Amino acid sequence: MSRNVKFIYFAWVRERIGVQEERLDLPDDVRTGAEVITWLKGLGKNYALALDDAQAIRMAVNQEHIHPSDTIGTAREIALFPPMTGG
Amino acid sequence: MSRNVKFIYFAWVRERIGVQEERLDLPDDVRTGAEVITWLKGLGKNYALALDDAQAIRMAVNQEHIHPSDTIGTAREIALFPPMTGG
Amino acid sequence: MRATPDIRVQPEPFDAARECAAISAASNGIGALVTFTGLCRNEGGRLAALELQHYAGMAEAQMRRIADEACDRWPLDALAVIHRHGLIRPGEGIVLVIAAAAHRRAAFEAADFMMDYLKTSAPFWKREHLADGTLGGWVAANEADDDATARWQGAADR
Amino acid sequence: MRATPDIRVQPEPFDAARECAAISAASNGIGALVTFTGLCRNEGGRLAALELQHYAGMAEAQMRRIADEACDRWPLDALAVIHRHGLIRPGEGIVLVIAAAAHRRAAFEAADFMMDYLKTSAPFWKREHLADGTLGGWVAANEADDDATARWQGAADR
Repeated sequence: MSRNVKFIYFAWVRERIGVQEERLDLPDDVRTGAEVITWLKGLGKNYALALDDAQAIRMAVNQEHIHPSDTIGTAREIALFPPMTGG
Repeated sequence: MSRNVKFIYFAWVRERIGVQEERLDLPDDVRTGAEVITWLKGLGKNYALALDDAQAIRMAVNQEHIHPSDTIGTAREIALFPPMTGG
Repeated sequence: MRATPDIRVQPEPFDAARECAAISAASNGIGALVTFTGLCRNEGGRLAALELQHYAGMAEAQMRRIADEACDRWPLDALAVIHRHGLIRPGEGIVLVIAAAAHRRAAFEAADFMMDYLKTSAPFWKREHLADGTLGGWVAANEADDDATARWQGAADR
Repeated sequence: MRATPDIRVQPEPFDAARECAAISAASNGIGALVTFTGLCRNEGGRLAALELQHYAGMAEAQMRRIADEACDRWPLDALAVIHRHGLIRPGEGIVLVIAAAAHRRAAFEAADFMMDYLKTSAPFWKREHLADGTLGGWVAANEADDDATARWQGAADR
């Protein structure tokens, strides 16, 4: 069982993964932000490198910030990025 | 013994005293801000009315704020006014 | 009446004076107008430009969430927030916040609050383009920004 | 290098945009520009104008003392303070403070500090001219302004 989710990456997370966005089939047993990161890191070296420093990764689900311990619910879009530096 | 000092008044202090500025011979034994006010109040009803509420009177000597307990030193110019409302 | 924030994310430069004039003209009850402009520094000549990447959609939504919160917290007559993306040269504006209120405390605090939250929770990322023509690194987040944001999260909040 | 404040007391209106542009143009090291404009409110239609009386000479001197203190406290690139006197109509500016710095905290705090001290220690007095053609009273000082000023007088100061 899985659902198809749009993943978007920004800044050096994007550069290390090597794509701007992609659609992935996320297994149903991946429920929290932290579990999403662990699962992604299993997809390949580029993901492992990009997401290695968990402290430096921020996430948004359906365009809202979540904490790693939050469940991702009915995620249609998951974004991963470094700490924001706007303003 | 006295010295000739320029007095300047602002806002409702000016209106109650009835002049914008004047030169007065200030006795040498008037040494503090509070003593200046007491002395002025003895000059006439208009001064007494203007300076009646000591809490509402601010002073500057030679264009610098002083407290009532401060000595006026070699005052050339003494200004009396209500609390400031600029800005 | 609660102010409705004016939120914009755009590549074009903004005109702070025009935005202020529009806000002032809309009300004669405004006593205090605080404007914050964040500018691209040249970093002592090292920098040719900053590239601002953003998460389209979420950037606007997040700015609106923060601005709505500011309008709930302070009695504002107007609140405008414009954030640019794309390539921005030294001396150019990156972000503009204008807060208008009857009294200055609300205007100062709302603008300050807006900027603290924009810095730490609006999805924008800065990359340096160097004067020697090479591409520099992504700007690291500033711990001081997190500390500044934490100022607004007292026990009494929310 | 410590900034030299630009202090002006004048009856003429000021142009915040022009002042900001002049400050921005003077340095590409500025990252944060905070502008405070104090405007004459119409007080729900009750007010025709505010008359600003000032103590010429002392007003400039006192503004300079406060601005010098701000430049000592914060690392500013520029600080401009313009205060008008005479008759000022609703919607017009009364006072303009512009603080420029590399980072926003210094610019915000310096502008905020300037305004608090201007309110409580710069020799200006406001009188209301009413819409019905009569002369109103002198505006009373605001206790909140004294409280605001007291914020800057912590044990660590001076």
